[in-house]
Amino acid sequence: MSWESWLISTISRTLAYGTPLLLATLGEIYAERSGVLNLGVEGMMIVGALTGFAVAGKTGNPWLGVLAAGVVSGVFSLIHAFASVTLRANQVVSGLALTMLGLGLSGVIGRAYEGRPLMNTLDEISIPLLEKIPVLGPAIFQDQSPLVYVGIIMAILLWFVLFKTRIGISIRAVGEDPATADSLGINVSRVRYLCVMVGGVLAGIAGAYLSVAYRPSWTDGMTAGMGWIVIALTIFAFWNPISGMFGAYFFAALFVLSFRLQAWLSPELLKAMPYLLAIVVLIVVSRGTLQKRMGAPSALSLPYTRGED
Amino acid sequence: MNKRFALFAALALVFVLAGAAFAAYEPGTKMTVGFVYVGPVGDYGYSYAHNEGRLAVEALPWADTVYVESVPEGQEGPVIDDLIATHGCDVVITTSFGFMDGTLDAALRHTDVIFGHASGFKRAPNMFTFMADFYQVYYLNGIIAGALTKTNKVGYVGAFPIPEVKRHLNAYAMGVRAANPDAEVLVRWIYSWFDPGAAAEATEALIADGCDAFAFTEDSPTVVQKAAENGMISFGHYGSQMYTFAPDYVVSGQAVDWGSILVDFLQKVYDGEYTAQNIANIDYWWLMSQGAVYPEAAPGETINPLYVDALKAYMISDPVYGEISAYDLFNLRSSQFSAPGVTFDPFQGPISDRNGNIVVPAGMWLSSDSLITMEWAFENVVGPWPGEPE
Amino acid sequence: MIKTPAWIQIERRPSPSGWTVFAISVVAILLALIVAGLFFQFYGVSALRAYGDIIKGAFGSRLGLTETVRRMIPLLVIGVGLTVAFRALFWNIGAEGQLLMGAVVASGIALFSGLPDPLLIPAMFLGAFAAGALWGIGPAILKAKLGINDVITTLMLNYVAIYVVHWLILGPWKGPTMRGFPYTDKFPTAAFLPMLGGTRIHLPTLAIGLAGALVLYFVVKKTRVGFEIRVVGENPDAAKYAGISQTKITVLAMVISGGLAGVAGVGEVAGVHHMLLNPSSIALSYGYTAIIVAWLARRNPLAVILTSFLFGVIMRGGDVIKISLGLPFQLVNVFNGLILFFLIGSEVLIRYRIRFGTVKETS
Amino acid sequence: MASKESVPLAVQLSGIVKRFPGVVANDGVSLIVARGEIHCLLGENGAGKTTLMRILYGLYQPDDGEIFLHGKPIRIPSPRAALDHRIGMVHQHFHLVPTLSVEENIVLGLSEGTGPFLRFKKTRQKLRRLADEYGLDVDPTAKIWQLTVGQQQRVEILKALYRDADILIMDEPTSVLTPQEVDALFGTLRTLVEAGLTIIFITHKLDEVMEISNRVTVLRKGKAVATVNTDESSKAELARLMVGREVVFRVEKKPPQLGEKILHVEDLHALNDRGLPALRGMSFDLSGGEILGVAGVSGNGQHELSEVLTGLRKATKGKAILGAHDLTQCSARTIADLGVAHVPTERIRVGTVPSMSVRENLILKSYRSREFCKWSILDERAAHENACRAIKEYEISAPHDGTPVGNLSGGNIQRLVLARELSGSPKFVVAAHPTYGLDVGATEQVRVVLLAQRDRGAGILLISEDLDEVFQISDRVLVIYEGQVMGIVRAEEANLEEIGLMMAGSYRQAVAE
Repeated sequence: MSWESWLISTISRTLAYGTPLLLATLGEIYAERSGVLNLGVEGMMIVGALTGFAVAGKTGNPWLGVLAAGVVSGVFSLIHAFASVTLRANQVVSGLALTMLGLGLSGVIGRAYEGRPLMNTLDEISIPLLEKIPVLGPAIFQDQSPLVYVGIIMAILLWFVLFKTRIGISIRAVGEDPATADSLGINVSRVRYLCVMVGGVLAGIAGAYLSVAYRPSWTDGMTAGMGWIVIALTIFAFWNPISGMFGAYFFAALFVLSFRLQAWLSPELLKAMPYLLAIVVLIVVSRGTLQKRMGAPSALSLPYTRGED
Repeated sequence: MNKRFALFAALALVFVLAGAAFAAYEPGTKMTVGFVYVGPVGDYGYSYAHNEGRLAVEALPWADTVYVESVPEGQEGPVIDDLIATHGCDVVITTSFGFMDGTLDAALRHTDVIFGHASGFKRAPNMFTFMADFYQVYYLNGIIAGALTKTNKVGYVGAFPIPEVKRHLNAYAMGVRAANPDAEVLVRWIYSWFDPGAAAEATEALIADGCDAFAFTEDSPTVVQKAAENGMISFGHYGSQMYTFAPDYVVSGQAVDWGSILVDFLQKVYDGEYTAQNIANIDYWWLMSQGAVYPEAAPGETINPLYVDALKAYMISDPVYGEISAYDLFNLRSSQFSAPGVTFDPFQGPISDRNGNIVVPAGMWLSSDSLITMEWAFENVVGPWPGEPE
Repeated sequence: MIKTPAWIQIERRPSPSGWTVFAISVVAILLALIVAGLFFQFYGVSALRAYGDIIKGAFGSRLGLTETVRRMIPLLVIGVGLTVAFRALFWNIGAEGQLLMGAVVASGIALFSGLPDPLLIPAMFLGAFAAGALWGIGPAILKAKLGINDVITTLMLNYVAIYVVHWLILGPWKGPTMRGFPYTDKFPTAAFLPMLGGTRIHLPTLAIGLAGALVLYFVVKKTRVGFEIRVVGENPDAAKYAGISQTKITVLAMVISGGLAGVAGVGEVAGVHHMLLNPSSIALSYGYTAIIVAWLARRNPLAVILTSFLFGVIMRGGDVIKISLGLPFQLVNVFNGLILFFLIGSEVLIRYRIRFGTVKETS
Repeated sequence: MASKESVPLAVQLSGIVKRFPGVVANDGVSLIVARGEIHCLLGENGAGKTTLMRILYGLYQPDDGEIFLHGKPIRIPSPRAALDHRIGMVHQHFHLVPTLSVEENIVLGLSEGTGPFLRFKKTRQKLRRLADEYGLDVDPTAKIWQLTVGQQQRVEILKALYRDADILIMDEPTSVLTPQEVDALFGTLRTLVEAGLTIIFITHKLDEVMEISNRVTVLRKGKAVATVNTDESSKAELARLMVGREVVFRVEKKPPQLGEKILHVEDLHALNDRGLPALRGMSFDLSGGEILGVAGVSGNGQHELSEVLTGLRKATKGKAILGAHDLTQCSARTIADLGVAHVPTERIRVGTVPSMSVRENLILKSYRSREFCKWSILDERAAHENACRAIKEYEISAPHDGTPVGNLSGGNIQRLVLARELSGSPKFVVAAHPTYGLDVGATEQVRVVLLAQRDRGAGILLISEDLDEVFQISDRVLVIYEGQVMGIVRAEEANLEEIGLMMAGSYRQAVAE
């Protein structure tokens, strides 16, 4: 097989594997931009994966499965929103609890779905005309899950919303300086609830992508730690949806290449890379103007109470 | 506080006494068999297949079974103790290599209970070992893969680069060579027994390298699904479960009947032939001739009918049998493996590894010891091979 | 002034008494158990039967009791250390990785050091303590010097540790006697931890855990360093005012916390497995569960003895109902998640009084 | 201008009362602001200026009193409502999100009826118009953190103007500005007034009042003392009104027994938290047995001075010699060990650990001493005895010595801090606002205690914004303004008006021979 088709396949697979990372990362970016750290991504994803599989199987319509996954994970994420926004609880503990609960519930309830094939999977599509472009066409526009494009569109859309709309400014203001936002009449709690839910919905869709499109089946623990890579990715992307897209594809490329370059590179090193890179990024942006330009939202993981300090 | 402690003490005493009063199995009586699995029985692979074996035992009129799934390695000791204490198991079967030492310890502790351990090599007077090995089946799969590949590249997604998987891979590669001397076997490792994402991308990496037929060792139907998505054939691991995920593309596969070994062994226990004192040398190493393993695409179907014509049309020039169709060679080898006196083995000398070392001299077969410690790679294997001898 | 939505009204509770905290925590756990019980019922199993089996399985026999204690050991050792980190306002989510690094160094010493037998086990404990501490100091320094989020760095290092173990057992440390399987060789028997008379309770680790709880309780309550840790944790500004170095205290707290997590790693490899193997078989989420343990103990090292025992019971209970009722093992996760959420809720009750009903502005 | 008939009223506050725990911040304040004027609110720190304006801006709700806007009674439940009434406020600490751009900050929280999408084009047009009209030039795409403080303030003004404010409250707007920026600001304010806006200007600087305002209302201790037309008044009169002359407390004070010189401060420089110069070459001496009062309007470097002398802040230049040591080179711990006591400004947030017990808080500084710590182990009995002694001696009202400090009243917490800080017979005491927020009895007790320390021979640096206090118990008074020593006078010889003018930065003591 030619070098060119190897490249095409590598890009194509990077998009396929990067999509769930991307979707969930976009959601986590929104949650964190509003000041809520949600370590429950893994739990929300797996709940979405099970819901997507179950509903797609039951209704025969994979899109309904994806939709239901978004709704159910969105509702599931409200537990974290309630704990961290309304109860002002510790967000780390609450997020861990959400992950444990999600893994546990999906494992128990999902037993009925183990080992069943999914008859109506989310089929791959090709985009007419665009797929004819040399190299890029087959790499990007041929035989991809429609959710791959949903992911790309979402990245652009969510970037636009975050940086070019009123809602986005409110979200960023709430995550940076909730007191100021509050004083200008922005409902801090509502914004945070909304963003945590966006995180839940997108994590749910990411999970459903795995169970109805990427590898149509349900297996306990099938998210296999992707939720934690998403936490790293959110940092790696400097909380920016567009960077999140490139970051997700970069991490996906590392993963995909770990099988393609297996004879030359240590797979352990490649797999540990996302986590090491996240720490490096944190160190780099910890100082000076970079911190302001690209650092974490100032109010990240801090509960907001009006009138305190 | 004192009262409560007294209650604990009393309860503890009752259980200790109950344990002490536990008697050895009386041949001819009802028997309880406990199973300890490393994975969930609902998965598609290893523990699922073992659970099928348990169901065969359950079907015996004089045997009851209980099982515990998803037991992490290292935790088997207390689980075995619990099984014996709670259910009074007369026989305990553990199925993961990692359970070996824990099972041996348990056997030394519970001298009245009979233990069986799959895939290991340590035994005791009350502990036997058993294994149903796939290497002959992989060889047969390899014949099909070699015949059906258009690109002369067939893929293998391996779990870990360990002797068991290397043995299967080499057998597969030899089957491929027998049918198609020009074909290569490309290998990728995923370093996990279960990792669907890794299996998917390893498959895709092999596809990118030009492979169009796939065998694998991983406990999910991912490779089957990925191959089918690309219109390529594959061989189901642990048989018919995988078939349902791509009925048009699974050509054959490796099926195991752990039940055949277990029923044989337990019958002898029931008859009083095997006891908790005399099984230190019992090692079931069952292959096709004992019916423990066999090629299978779907239940009752050795080869997917969709591919039979193509296999009949593919002609091989065999050094012994001359011009012979792949279909006929498959059946011939299959019957040789299955016959009581096996007349052919894949690892039949002369064999050289891919570095040119002679690993099996002419006129020799590999002993089972050499089989279970195999590290070398066969000539037509391409790809990373950790632990390869120089 | 605090203003919240109309239906819920929250005001700060100045300083809750120990009994209030205890009572609220117990109620939270009971509520979690009731909700989990509903889940049992939903799953078609009598909650009473399930809890009966758990209690019987955890206390009703010598095996049960010793298993409960064995399960409790890593939680105790890690949890005790975590209380100190949490007291110093350091969110150590990385005990899982620190445990693994402890396991790695202990395995290295056991297999390759060539030390005389009597020195082996002490050296393993010391080495593992140092390894866990080193794995924990990095994030402590990054936080103290650069203000980098401790949650993220410790979490990320867990995964790095996992791949370190993978690399070792698949590569340089793969045991020649393991027939190619990804394990190291078995440790020499001199490196096996002694067990409590015929049980699986690896004594030195348990002893370190219990002694650690006592010593750290004493240290935190009665000593100069403990005083400094408490001041830093309760009011960093006052610590600065009193001339206490926050960097020093954070690093010290992480040496203790990471070090003890490393010691827990010795318990697992030298007390349970007697080899280094797949990280998911070594750690079993002890590092994460211990967070709940320390959280529930309200950062009191002595109380960790109680809470780690409770979670020993839950883990043991998970094993038991898996065997007796054939229930899925994931139930343990459901349990833990529920208990955590109810504890979070109770935390709010401890910090604030909550009133339902009218909006009233308090000032 | 001043005649009420000819000029319509913009804002009228009548009988505003606002209580905070332990303090009456506004005690029946009435204020009339005419449309189109610049009205100064003048007063010392804690006089109630900011509280009053926060009520007008809807951040606080008054406990009593009424607000009239353009003659009509209104209620202002939130800042949002204030903006709806076209009242804008520029806070001392800006309400800007640093990582957002100028235009984003300006439209933050607005709903201009154009759906969720932003029309930055429109925003920019309007901004350009405002900028041209009032001379407020800022790059709309710049991020707030990239701007100077003066530019940030411009954004705050633009934010209010963008929301069509016609009444603009400025809270101490010059405190963060350079002189050049102040000039520009004043230019802007004049333009705004010409365009018909009304400006309420909170300040404590007499020069500014004289320069910018039409009328001025003086607040003192929560009450409006007087409203005068600026051009009919003088700095001297305003200073007198602001500072007041009543002496509330009488404390027995012996003549000082001056010991030897214990502290020599020379050319001390330091930065504030924002990285701007806060101390700019301070020099003074302090003797044993003497109280040196530091008089000044808050924010003129007092806080930084206390921190530099106690090792909590780095000096950028200069020295502070105590015995054989230069305090600027010592850590907080070393300085404490040298016998320097520090009663901090924020006694609860900084000076105590509220969740820890009275007993433990009493040894917060001395826990390492041999008295309380043997072989690294704390001596509980000694701590308990120490606590009992302190509780008795300083009349700390606590149920027992294990009570968390957070449960005590403000006065008791201050007594506790004093008990701790003065326990080791310190050589040098830095007492910052030691009576702030205390009731009469507690205040008096604190002063008695400080005088007792003086008589024992300690040198005391007393920082306070309560001039009465400074003059009552100090032996000498140092006037600080913008981090500089404006003069040091003997307390009994001081002229309050003169001091007020020095505090306002108008005069500077002639250098004595």
